[in-house]
Amino acid sequence: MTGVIGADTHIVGNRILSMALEEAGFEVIALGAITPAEDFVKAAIETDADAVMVSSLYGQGELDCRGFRDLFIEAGLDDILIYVGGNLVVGKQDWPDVERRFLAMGFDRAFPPNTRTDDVVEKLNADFAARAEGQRIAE
Amino acid sequence: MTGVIGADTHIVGNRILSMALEEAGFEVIALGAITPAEDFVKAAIETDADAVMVSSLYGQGELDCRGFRDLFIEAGLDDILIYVGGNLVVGKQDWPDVERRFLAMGFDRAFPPNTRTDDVVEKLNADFAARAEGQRIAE
Amino acid sequence: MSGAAPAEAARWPFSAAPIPDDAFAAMQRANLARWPTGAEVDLEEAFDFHRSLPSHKNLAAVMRRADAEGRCLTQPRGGFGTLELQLALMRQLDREGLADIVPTTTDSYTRNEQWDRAEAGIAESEAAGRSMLNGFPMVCYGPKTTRRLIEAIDKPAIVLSGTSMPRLTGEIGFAAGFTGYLGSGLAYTTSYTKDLSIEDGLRNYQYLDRLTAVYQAAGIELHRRQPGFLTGTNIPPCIAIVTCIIDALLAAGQGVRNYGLELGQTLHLVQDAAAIHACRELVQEYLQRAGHHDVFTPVTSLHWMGAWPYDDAQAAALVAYGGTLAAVAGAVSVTTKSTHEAYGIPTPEANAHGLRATRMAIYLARRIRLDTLPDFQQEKDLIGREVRPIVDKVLEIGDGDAAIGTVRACEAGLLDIPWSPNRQIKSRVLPARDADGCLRILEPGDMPFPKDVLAVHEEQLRRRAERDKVDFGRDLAVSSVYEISETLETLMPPAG
Amino acid sequence: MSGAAPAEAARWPFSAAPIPDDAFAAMQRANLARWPTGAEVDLEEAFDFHRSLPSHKNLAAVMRRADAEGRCLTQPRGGFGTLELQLALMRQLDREGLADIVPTTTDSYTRNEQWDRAEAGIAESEAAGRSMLNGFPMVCYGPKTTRRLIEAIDKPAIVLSGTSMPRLTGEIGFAAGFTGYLGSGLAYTTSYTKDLSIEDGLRNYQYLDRLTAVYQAAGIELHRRQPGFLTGTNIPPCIAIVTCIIDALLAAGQGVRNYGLELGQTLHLVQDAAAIHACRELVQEYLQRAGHHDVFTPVTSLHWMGAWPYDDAQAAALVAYGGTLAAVAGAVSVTTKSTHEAYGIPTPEANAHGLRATRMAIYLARRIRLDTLPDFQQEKDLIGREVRPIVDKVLEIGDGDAAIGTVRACEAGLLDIPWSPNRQIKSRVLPARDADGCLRILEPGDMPFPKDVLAVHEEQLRRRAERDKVDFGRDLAVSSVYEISETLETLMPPAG
Ligand code: B12
Ligand code: B12
Repeated sequence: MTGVIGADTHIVGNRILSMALEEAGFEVIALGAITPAEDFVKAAIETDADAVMVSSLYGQGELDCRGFRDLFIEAGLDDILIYVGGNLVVGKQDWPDVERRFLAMGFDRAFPPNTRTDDVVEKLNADFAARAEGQRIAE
Repeated sequence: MTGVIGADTHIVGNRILSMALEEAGFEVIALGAITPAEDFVKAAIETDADAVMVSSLYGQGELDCRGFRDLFIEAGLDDILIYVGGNLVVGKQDWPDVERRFLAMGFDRAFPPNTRTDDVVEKLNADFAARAEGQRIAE
Repeated sequence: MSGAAPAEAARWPFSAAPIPDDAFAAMQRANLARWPTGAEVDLEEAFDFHRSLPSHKNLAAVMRRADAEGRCLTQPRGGFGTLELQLALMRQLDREGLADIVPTTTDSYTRNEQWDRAEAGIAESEAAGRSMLNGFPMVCYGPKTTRRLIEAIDKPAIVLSGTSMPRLTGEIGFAAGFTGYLGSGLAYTTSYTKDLSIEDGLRNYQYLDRLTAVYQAAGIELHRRQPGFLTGTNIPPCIAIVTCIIDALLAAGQGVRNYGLELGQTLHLVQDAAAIHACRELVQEYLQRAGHHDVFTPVTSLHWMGAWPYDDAQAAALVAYGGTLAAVAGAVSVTTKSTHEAYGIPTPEANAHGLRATRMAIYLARRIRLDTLPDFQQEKDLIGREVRPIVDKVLEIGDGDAAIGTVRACEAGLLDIPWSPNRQIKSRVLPARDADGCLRILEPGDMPFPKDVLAVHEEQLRRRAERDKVDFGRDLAVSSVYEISETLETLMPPAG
Repeated sequence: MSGAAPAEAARWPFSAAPIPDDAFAAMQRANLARWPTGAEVDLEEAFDFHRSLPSHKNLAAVMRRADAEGRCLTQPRGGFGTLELQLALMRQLDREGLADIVPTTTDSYTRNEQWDRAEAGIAESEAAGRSMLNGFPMVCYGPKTTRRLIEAIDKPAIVLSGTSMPRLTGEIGFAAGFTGYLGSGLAYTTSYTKDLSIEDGLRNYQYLDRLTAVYQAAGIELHRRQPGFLTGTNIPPCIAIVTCIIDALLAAGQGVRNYGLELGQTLHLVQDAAAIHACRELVQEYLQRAGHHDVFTPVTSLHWMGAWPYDDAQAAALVAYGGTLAAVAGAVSVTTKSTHEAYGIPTPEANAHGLRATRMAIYLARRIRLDTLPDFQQEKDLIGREVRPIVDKVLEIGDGDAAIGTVRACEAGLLDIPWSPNRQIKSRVLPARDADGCLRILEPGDMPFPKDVLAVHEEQLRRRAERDKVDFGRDLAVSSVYEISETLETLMPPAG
C-alpha cells in the first residue's frame, strides 16, 4: 500500500515507487496524494495490507505523521510494516537526527530524500524475509 | 612611491592606485612590478619619499614583507609612512587576523582586497595631516 | 477539509462569462464568514491602503515597467509559520537578496483551508522555535497583522498559495496589501488537488479573478498570475502554454487586466527562449480573438521545477543557469530556487544566495537574445503547431466557451497533465527528455496533437533511446524525472 | 634572480627556425646543472615512464579525443608548497572535483628561478603547517619525488608555471611524467616579467618547445599550451589571438605537434563563442601558411581572468557561467576558478566545488551552438579583420620570421599588451567594455588596426559612455577593470 500523507500533493516519487514495487512483483494499492492518516488505516484493513509506504515531501510530515503508528495499533494492526520517505521535515536538517525522530514515532524505516526505488525494494524483501524468521525488521 | 614587492607581477591594482594618487595631487614614483624590498629603500632614499605603497597580491606577501620596516630603519628612514595592500596572504583568511600580522610587521596600515582608491587617498591625506600634528597616523 | 466549492457557487451558471454582481456579493459575504479574520476585510479601507502605496510597491506597475525596460526581475519563494519568522525572511530577501518581488508562500494547511490545523501549526512552531509549517498561515493572522509584512519591505509583494481554494486567502492577501497573487483554476486544480472537480477549481479562481476586477474598478491594478509549471515534472512548453491560454481567457473573462504567465524552465537554452516568446504571442493571439484587447501578459521563467541535485555545486550551477535562461529568453521576471532545493525549504540565507546568484547571472547575460537563431525559430514554430490544435479543440468542444470546454476536454483526456495527482485528470500524457535535451512528448494519451508534430517528438526521443542504449518506452519518462537530480558522476563521468 | 637567458643561449642565432641539435644539447647540459635535482633527469628513463602511462593519462591524447567527441573537459589550477599538501590537493581535484585534467601550479619563487627561496618556503610551510608558497616547488623536489604526484591520480597532469623561465621546470616536469605544460614566450614574457627582454623570453620557450620535440621524436606526444590570457585584464579576443598565432608559429618551428590555445573569457556569450572559433581557424591559417600542416591546436576557455566579485553568490554565478560559455563556444577544455578567487588561493574543497559547478554547467549546456546566429558571424568576422593586419605586420617587419618580427614589433609598439608589467612593452593599448558587454579597444596605442575596425570599437564604446553618463576616455578602461568585481547593489540595483 502506498500513499502521500496529509495535505501533500507530491505524487511523483510515490507513483514511481508504486511502479517499481509492482515491477518487483508486489501487489500495490496506491492511495495517491493527499491521503489522511485515517484513510491509510481504513485501506489497510480493507485490503489486508502487509506494508504501508508513506510519502511526505512537503515539509509538514512531522505534524502529519504524529500518532500514525498508534492508529494502526488501535485498529489491531500491530504488526504491519510501515516505511516513511521523502522530504520529511521543513528545511535541510541533519538526516540521522530526522531518522531518529521518525523511528521514535514508530516507523520501521525512514528514508532520506534521494532514495532510489531499488534500495526500497531490497529493504522490503529483506524485512519480509526477516519477518518469516520472527524478527521485526532485518538488520 | 608605489610598487609591487617580491616576485609579484600583479601590476594592475598598483598602477590604478598610482593613477589615482597622481590625480589626487601626489607626486608618484612608480617602481612597478617585481620590486625587491631593497629597491624600495634605495628609491626612497633617492627620491626622499614621504610614503611607500607596497602591493602584494600573489600570496607570498607574508614572506616578502618580513623585515621590510627594518630595512627602512636601518637606512635611517624611521619615519616614513608605509602602507601595504592586496591579497596579502595565501588563501581566504580572516582579515582582522591578517591585518594584525602586517601591523605587527611594522606597516602603518594594511588594506584588504576590495579596497578602492578613494579610501586610500583619504587615509593618506588624514595621516599626512596627523603627522603635521605630531602623530604617527590618524585615528 | 472540504475541497468542493461552497454551495452558493452553484448558484451562478458555469461559463467563461463574468460572475454576476449579485451572485458575487453573496458569495463574498459567505466566504468572509468562514473564518473569524474574514471580518477584518474592509474593501474601502483596503483600496485606500493600496492607493497609498508607491508605484514601486505595486506589482502590476513594476511588471509593466520591467517589460518596457527589458529588465528581468527576480523573485524567490518563501514562507515560514510565524509572523516573526516571516518578517525576518521578507526583510532578508528584500535587503540581502535584492529581490525585486518579495513573496509570501502560504502553508499547506492554509492552502487546503484547514485553518484550524494551521492555527495549531503556529502554536507548535512558536513552541518549537522553528517553523513546523511550510509557509505563512495568512488567513489565521488576518489582513491587519499580515499587513505588517507589506510595511516591512520596500518592494511589491506576491501571495504564493498553491491551491485550488484561494477565495479566502485571496481576500485576506489583497486586503493586507499584496499586489500580486499566483494561482489559477486549471493549473492548480490539476496539479495540487486530488478529488476536487475541474469545474469547482475553475469557479474558485473565477471568484479570485472577479475580486481582482473589483479592485480594478476602484482604480487599483493588481497582478494576477498563472502557474504554468503545473506538476513541475518535465512539463513540455506546449502543455504549459495551453494552460496559460485557457486560464488567461478565464481571468480576462472576469475582468483581469494584468495577468502574468509562468513557465517552468526546460533547461534547454533554445527551447526555453522559444517557449517564452511563443507563450506571450499565443496567449495574446487567443485573448485578442476573444475580444480581450487590453490584458498585459508578461512571462515569468521559473528555475527548474523538477527534482534537484543533492550536490551543492551542481545545484549552484542550476541556480545560476536559471538566471541565464530567463534573461536570454527575455522573461520579465524569474522565480528563483536555492542550493537547498533538494533537501527542504531553504534558510533565508540560502534563499538570498540563490537570488543573488541569479541576479548576477542575469547581469552577465547582458541583453543577448537568440531570436535570430534558426533553431529558435524552428522550435517556436513547433510550439505553435502543438498548442493551437489543443486549444482550438477545447474551445470547439465547449461551443466556444473556454470554461465549459476545459471541463469537457479534461473529462475526455483531450486536455491532459503529466504526473497529475487529480483523479479527474487522465495523466496519460507522458513527457521525456530527448537527445538534445529538449522536453518532448513520449506518449500523447488522448491529446489531439497533429501526427507530424508527434513524429518530430518521437524521432528525437528515439535518438535519445539509441544514444543511451535503452528501450524506447516508459523508462525514458521515469529516467527523465530523475535526470537532473543525478550525481555528476552519473551525468558526466570523467573522460577516458 | 636573473631573468636573463643564460649566456649559452646567445650562441644560436635568434630566429623562428629550430634550435640546432648541438646547441640544444650543450644548453641542456648547462641547464640541468643549475640545481642539484637537475642531475636526476634521465631522458631515456623518462621516455620509458611516459610509454608506460595509459593513454588516458596523456594530455595530448586526451585533448585529441575530447575534440573528436565534442566534449568540454574541465581543469582547475592549484599548487601548494609541500608534497603532502599537493598530493592531497591533486587527489581531491581528481576524485571529488572530477577534474579531467589535473594541474600543478608552481610557486612564484620557482617561476622566477629563485630555488633557494623556494627551498626556504618549503621549510616555512612545513613549520607553519600551511602553505607559505603559492604553488608547488617542483624543481626543489626534483623529478623522482614529483613523480609521486603523477602516480597519485588517474588523469593527465599539466604544469602551470607562469614564467618566462621554464627551462629547468620544464625538464623536471616532463621527466616527472607531466604530459602537459602551459606557457609561451610572447604571452608570458609580456605578462609575467618586468625586465626580461622579449628575445630572451622567446628563446627560453624555444628551449622548452625544442625539448618537447625531443620527446616527440622518441614517440612521446606532449601537450604544450599557450596562455592567451596574458595579463588577464580585459584582453580583447584579437590581442589574445595575435599572441596565440605568434607563439604557435614559434612552437611549431621547434617541432611541437600538440599546441593548445587558451583564451580568457570575455564573459559575453557571443563574443566568446566567436573568439574561440576564430582563434582555432586563424591559428591554423597561419600555421598552414608557414608550412606546418600537422599541428593539433585545440582551444581552451578560461574562467574570467580579471578581478572577481567578493560576494560568494556572485562568484558562484561567474563560475557556473564560465562553464556555460566554454561549452556553448565549443571549447575543448575549460580552466576553472572558484568562489574564493577574489580572496586568495582556494582551499581544495572550494576548488573542487568550482570544478563540479562548471561541469554541471557544461552538462546543462548540452550541445547548443551559436554558429548560425548572425551576431556570431559578424563578431567572428570582425575578429579576423582585427587579427590579420597585426600578424601580417609582425611577419612583414620580421622579414617573414615570426621570432624576429615579434621582437621588432614589440619595440615599435605594433604589438602591444594592455596592463603589461614588462618595461619593454609599451602597454599603451587600452581595452574597455562596451555597451553590449563586449571587450573593445578604447585606445589602440601604435597597433596597426584598420580604421574601419577601430571605428566599430569606438562607436560601441561611445554608446557605453553615453549610457553610463561618463566621459569617453580612460575612466572607461579603469571602470572596466573593476566592473565584474563590483557588488550587485552597484551592478544591478533593485528596480524602481
Ligand atoms: C588579474 C590577476 C592576475 C594577472 C595579473 C596581471 C598583471 N600583470 O597585473 C595574471 C593572470 C598575470 C595573474 C597571475 C598570477 N596570479 Co593572479 N590574480 C589576478 C586577479 C584575478 C585580479 C587582480 C587584479 O588585477 N585586480 C584588480 C585590481 C584593480 O585590484 P587589486 O589588484 O586588488 O588592487 C586594489 C586593492 O587591492 C588595493 N591595493 C592593491 N595594492 C595596494 C597597495 C596599497 C598600499 C594599498 C593601500 C592598496 C592596494 O587597491 C587596488 C585598486 O583598487 C586576482 C584575483 C581577484 N582579485 O579576482 C588574482 C590573484 C591575485 N592571483 C593570484 C595568483 C596566485 C597568481 C599566480 C601565482 C598564478 C596562479 N595562481 O596561477 C600568478 C602570479 C604571478 C606572479 N609571479 O606574480 C592569487 C593570489 C593568491 C593569494 N594571495 O592567496 C589571486 C588572489 C587569485 C586566487 N584566488 O588564486 N594574476
Ligand atoms: C516536483 C515538486 C513539486 C511539484 C509536485 C508535483 C506532484 N504533483 O507531485 C509541485 C510544483 C506541484 C510542488 C508543490 C509544492 N512543493 Co514541492 N517539490 C518538488 C520537487 C522539486 C521535486 C519532487 C519530486 O518529484 N522528486 C522526484 C521524485 C522521483 O523523488 P521523491 O519525490 O523524492 O521520491 C523519491 C524518494 O524520496 C523516495 N520516497 C518518496 N516517498 C517515499 C516513501 C517511502 C515509504 C519510501 C521508502 C521512499 C520514498 O523514493 C522516491 C522515488 O525515488 C521537490 C524538491 C526536490 N526534490 O528537488 C520540491 C519539494 C518537495 N516541495 C516542497 C514544497 C514546500 C512544496 C510546496 C509547499 C510549494 C512551495 N514551497 O511553494 C507545494 C506543496 C503543495 C502540497 N500541498 O503538497 C519542498 C518541501 C519542503 C521541505 N520538506 O522542507 C521541496 C523539498 C522543495 C523545497 N526545497 O522547498 N512541488
